[in-house]
Amino acid sequence: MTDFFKSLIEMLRDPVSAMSVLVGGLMIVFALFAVEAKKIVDSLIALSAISLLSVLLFVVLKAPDVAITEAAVGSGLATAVMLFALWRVDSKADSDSQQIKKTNKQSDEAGEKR
Amino acid sequence: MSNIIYYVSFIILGIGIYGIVSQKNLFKQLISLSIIDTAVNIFIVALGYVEWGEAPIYSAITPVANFVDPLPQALVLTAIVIGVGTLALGSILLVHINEKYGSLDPDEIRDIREVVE
Amino acid sequence: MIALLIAVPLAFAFASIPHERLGRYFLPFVALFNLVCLFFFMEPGQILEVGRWPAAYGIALVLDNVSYPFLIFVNFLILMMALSATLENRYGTLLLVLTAAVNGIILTGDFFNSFVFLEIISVIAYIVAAHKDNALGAFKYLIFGGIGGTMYLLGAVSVYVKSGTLNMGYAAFITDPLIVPTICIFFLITFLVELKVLPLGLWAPDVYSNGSSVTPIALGSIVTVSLVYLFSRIFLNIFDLPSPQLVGILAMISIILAELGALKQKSLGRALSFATISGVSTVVAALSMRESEIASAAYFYLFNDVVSKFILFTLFAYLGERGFKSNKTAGIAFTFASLSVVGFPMFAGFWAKYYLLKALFQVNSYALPAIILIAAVIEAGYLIKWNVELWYKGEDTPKVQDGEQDSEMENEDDEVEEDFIPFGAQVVTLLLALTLVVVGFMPGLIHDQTMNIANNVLDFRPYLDLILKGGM
Amino acid sequence: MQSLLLYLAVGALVGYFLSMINRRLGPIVLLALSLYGLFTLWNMPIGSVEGLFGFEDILQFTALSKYFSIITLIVFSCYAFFNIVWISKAKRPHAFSALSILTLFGTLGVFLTPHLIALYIFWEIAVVASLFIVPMGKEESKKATIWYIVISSIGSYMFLYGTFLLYSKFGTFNLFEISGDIASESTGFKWLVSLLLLSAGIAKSGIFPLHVWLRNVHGNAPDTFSAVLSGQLVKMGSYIIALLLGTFPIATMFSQFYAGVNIFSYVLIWLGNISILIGTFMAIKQNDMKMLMAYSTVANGGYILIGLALLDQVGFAGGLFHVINHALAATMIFLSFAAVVYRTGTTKIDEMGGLIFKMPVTFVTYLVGIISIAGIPPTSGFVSKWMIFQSLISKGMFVTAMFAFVGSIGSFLYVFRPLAGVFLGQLKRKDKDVKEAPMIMLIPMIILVALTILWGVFPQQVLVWVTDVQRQFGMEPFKFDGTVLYSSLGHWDSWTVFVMFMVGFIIAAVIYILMPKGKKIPLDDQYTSGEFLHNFDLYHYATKYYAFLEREYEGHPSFEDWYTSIVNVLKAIGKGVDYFVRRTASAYTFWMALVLALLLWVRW
Amino acid sequence: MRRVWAILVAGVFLYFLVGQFLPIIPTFGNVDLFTRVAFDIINKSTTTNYNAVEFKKSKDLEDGSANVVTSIVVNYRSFDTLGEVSVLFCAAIGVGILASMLKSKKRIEFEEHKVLMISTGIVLPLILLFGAYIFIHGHLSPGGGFPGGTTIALGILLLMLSNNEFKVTDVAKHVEQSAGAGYVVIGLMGMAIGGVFLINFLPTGVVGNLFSAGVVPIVYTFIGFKVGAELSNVISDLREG
Repeated sequence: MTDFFKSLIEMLRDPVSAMSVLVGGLMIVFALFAVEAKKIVDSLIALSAISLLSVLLFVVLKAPDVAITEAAVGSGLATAVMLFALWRVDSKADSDSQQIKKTNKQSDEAGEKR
Repeated sequence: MSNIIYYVSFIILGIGIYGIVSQKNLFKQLISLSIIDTAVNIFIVALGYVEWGEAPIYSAITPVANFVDPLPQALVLTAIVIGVGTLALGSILLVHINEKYGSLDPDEIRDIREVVE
Repeated sequence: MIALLIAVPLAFAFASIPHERLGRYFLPFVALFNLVCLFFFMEPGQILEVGRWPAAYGIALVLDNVSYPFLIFVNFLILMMALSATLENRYGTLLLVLTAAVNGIILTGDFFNSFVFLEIISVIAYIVAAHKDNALGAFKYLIFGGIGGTMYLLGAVSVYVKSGTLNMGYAAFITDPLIVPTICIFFLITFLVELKVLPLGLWAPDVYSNGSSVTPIALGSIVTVSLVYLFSRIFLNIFDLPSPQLVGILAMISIILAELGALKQKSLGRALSFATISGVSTVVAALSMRESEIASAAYFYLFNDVVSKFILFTLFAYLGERGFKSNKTAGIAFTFASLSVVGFPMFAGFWAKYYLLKALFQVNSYALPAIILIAAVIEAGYLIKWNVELWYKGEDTPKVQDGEQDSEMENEDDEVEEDFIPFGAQVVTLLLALTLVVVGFMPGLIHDQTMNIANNVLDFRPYLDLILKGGM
Repeated sequence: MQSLLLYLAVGALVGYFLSMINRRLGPIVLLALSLYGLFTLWNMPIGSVEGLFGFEDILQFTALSKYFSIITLIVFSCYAFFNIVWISKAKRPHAFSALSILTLFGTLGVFLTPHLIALYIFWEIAVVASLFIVPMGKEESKKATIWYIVISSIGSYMFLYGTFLLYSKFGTFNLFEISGDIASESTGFKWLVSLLLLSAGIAKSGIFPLHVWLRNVHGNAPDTFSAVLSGQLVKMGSYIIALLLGTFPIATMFSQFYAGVNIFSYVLIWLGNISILIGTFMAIKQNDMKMLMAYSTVANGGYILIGLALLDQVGFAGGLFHVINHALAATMIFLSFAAVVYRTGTTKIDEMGGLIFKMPVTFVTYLVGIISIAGIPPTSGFVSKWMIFQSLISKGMFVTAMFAFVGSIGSFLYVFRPLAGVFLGQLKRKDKDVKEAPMIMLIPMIILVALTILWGVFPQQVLVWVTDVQRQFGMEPFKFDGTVLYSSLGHWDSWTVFVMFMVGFIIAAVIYILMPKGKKIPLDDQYTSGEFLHNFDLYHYATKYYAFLEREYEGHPSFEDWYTSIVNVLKAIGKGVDYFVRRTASAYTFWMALVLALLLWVRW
Repeated sequence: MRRVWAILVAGVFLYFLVGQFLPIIPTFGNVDLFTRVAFDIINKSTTTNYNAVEFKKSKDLEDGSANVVTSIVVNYRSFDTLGEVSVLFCAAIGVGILASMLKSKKRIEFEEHKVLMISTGIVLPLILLFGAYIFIHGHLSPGGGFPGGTTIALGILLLMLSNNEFKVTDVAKHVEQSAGAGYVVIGLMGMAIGGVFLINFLPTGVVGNLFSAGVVPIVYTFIGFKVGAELSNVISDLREG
């Protein structure tokens, strides 16, 4: 047990590992939240948070190009795109769905008649 | 023990797969897919990390080469862009599905399909 | 020079953005151009190092005895599809990019590059799968194919980590019995997904059965051929297949299950999609034996299956399920194609089955032949059923005593409903059907090619020599 | 032979396009081709070898080929002659003629080649060609087609599997080269290969486990084509059985089992028994006359199988002889049915009656046909049955003899049903203005009648062919001289018997002429207790004709239902697959994990 | 129940990655580059023999960009980038097709806000300038065509959010077309001049100068424009429907 902690301390001296522990832990938490959140908007926000944290990790891993690309593409644009899609979905979820459900009912009745 | 970052990326990947399998809502599945992409990117970049290496850019600070492996970074650069392309497609497909079936819940959609067919 | 096969379609694709119809008109000419280049200006056995970076550093395009016939076949299929399919808004542009991607995935000698082309193909596949308002199937395919693509990426990267380069030729020097299977499992998962081997091919029926004249042909014929090429390149040429018996057994199960699924279907489209699954599974099962005779027979089988399914799906897309009363030629093509799929003599399918069984029995494997024949019995059952139903549609319908006017009305509706098949599609289907017959009488035409492929794909030396020799 | 096959292959196309000009030209082409074939093959020396399409000596003309191809060509020429008129009722005359010619092409090819793959190719050509004729029949013929193709492909694919098994062992496809070495193989291999190869014949000639397709197909096919199906295509199966049983040294391959019959033949004989039983009893309860004859085909297939499987001097000859008898008889009967349907438009027995005065020639044809089927002298049917019985009794196989006997008794019953229902009895009112079938139709029927009686009285010609076959297979040939046939138990002189029958017939005729006739009275000329009763019902019935017999085996198991339930089980599995297909990507990912786990932990 | 299955499935994948895959890859951090092609790529000596690269000094190397990642992306593995561009291109077209197939043409409306509009007017040029900077300096500093183009697209997105009437016109399509064609044309020019597709046919100047690295800045400029146009198209398609 103690040597485990010793090695943990050793590891945390190394800045990369320390950062990866902290940021990685946060990312895991956010990922769980993104998966399990009730509202989709929350999980979207968690998703963009994940990619922002991954930008941090990329910087730590000495990959500035990837970092800047991920910052622009992953957390910026992807979130925007999915947010737009989400708006369209939610705005339409009420009107059309009821109509389709109506058609279902009718076809059900038709089936019963047959 | 210093492989901690590998473990982190694997766990995130596992969470993504867990999301795809456990979540009913199709939107959640798409989100889980992009989580998987992120995890894989982190893993690949980590594969190229060299201890005490510098960012692979010749500059005034690092005039001589003591770099991390730049090739995985190049690969990840490509992978990210591909991922966002897939993501955009998935979003518009979701809009279509919602327009057709009025729901993103596979069970409701299945009922509707069976009735329609 | 080889790069033109990829560069020209891409250039035309980019150039065809401003107007919607432009791509549609470019497509056949580009395919024709590729064919002409292949036939007259290129011969197998050359390598192009893109940007003149040596093979290990940059990307090398390899045109050897294996990829050359595949390229010709794929471009021929693309030409046929360009003539037969009805391409709505901007699908022409997409298919131009698809042409480039398919040529690239067949030509490339680099793992990550093949991943990129695979992703192009998948993205186009998602879009094409959403044709005819089939978004749900496309979305399933997107999620599932996304995971598969991730697997492929991990495999490619691990190749880089272990061998220090992404080049396929050099990657073959990884021979550690611990490492190779692990790397191959990554690739294998992807291929089982993309080649629709059940249970990983479950996405296929929903995607193919949308009654479009583009989707099943672009995915089921063209993409499948290119992926079978990549499969044999990676698992027959470069690495060893991990646990081949298991793959073979999976494929056999997939054959039977797919045939049963097809037997049950009430709609022709879904039945055909299941039939496609079983056809490709047969090819995979045969390739997993890693024998040159069997591989050649498997390629023959692939040829027959792809061409016949091309005809069947095209006619299904245009005719739906209203019979052949008005257009006999379509009916003849349909019948020829289905007879060839089942493998009746004097069609290409018979020789495919013949060579396959002969080769399999020579290595004393008795399970796969039995399964192929059982599958053929089931296939004969439902395909002949569909033929009879479609030929005798609307004939001697039982008289309805009350309300005969209604029945007449319905008949008139049928008359009205019969939409005509575009001339291109008729010509193409008839041409392909005649191809099947001709090959049925002269199997040597195809068999020599497939033997050539199989002999080359199974020994690794010529490929490596080509890569070490460096290009141009 | 090569030229003949080429002419046939070309003739299919020619027939198609000629029948576009005038639909009667198609059958004429077929008639010309089959007569030409009859001429060439009759004069062809036995044992001549030719190549085909550049494949060296792939065609080989054996005695068996000669025998079977002559039967086929006789049947086909009569069929073609009959069609010249009947074609006007065909649905798709062009395709009908072309496919008929193609069927002849395939069957002749089957008879002419010992090369197993070539044989399979010709076999499938014949099957496919006939396959697309069948659905031109009644409404149910669509379903019948599925029965036909599925069972036929079961048989032929088992044949193919066996062929490749042999190839992987001996490296050749030529049956005659194989037959020498096979005796040295292991017992299991011999059983497997023989059963696999025979199953094609079993499926085709409607032997017991695979007999279900006959009722649907023969019953629903176009009327004249039923004649070819039952008279000729079924004989393809008999050919395969005869070829294999003759070529393979069955007697040395398998151990002796009972009364000098080896175990393999014994199994086949029992299959034949069951087929006789099923065919007879099912035929008795059919109301559709074509389906009735279809079941009688099953029974006669059983006779042929028993005779061939006995593999001895008398029995084998009897089996071969029965092939030609049943071919002629079935063709006769189906052609007469076709004539009846051509005039009345129905095949239901209980919708007809009293046609004897309307169409006498057809009636005579049918009468001779059923006499031959039932095996009554002087027709040739008796000779073959006599030979089979002789062989059975000399071997002391009384159970089989009993089965065969029951079969013959039953055949009296079921052939009498259409006789009474269709031809005898009182005329239905709707058939008042039915005329005799046109002359063109009558000629082939008369020819067949003549042949049957001729070969029943003077069987030498046929016996020469049969004994040639036996010599070729190295058996002791059947002994006969002139019209006297010798067996171990005694001999039979068909000529004396014929004379006796003639004498009896003449006496009966004289009595019939001299005796006062009963006078025909109109239906309403009858009274009771001084009252005319105006009753226009017909005193003639055909429904529930053999109710008293059918009652005995009402709850019999039906194999059609069994096969259908098997298909339903398969469909249920398919439904399961479809269920998995309709899941979402989540379930797919689960499967992916499953495959991954398999790949991880199962390392073969 | 569903979650239990999910945990099992994820467990299988994790078992595979941790138990099978992790043992065969080197431990984190200690990679020796000498066994990888990346070593020669870093030292720009894949075709020449090795001599160390010095910033602002060594000139006319086989590849002139100071940013090694850029040199890989645009020079050594430029073919991948071509494919990558076409992936994005296909995705954009696909979004366009599917959006045009939508039955209900209901565009997403934002209520305009004074502050946002004015600040956008101030910030937008800077954003666009920054994007241009990113892809023009791709061979010197981190970044490149893709982030630069995305930045531009995000600027367009900001414009959309701020003012409701703004629509992406067909100019975007033409920019996309010309940029994409330009990339291929550069490759074909290389084929015409150097004999090989996508060869770097311009002189690669001193490492670290702005005008160096041959075709790399040009290609990255094309990519920047193309990506910007495509992504703005995607966003506007998703918005307009």
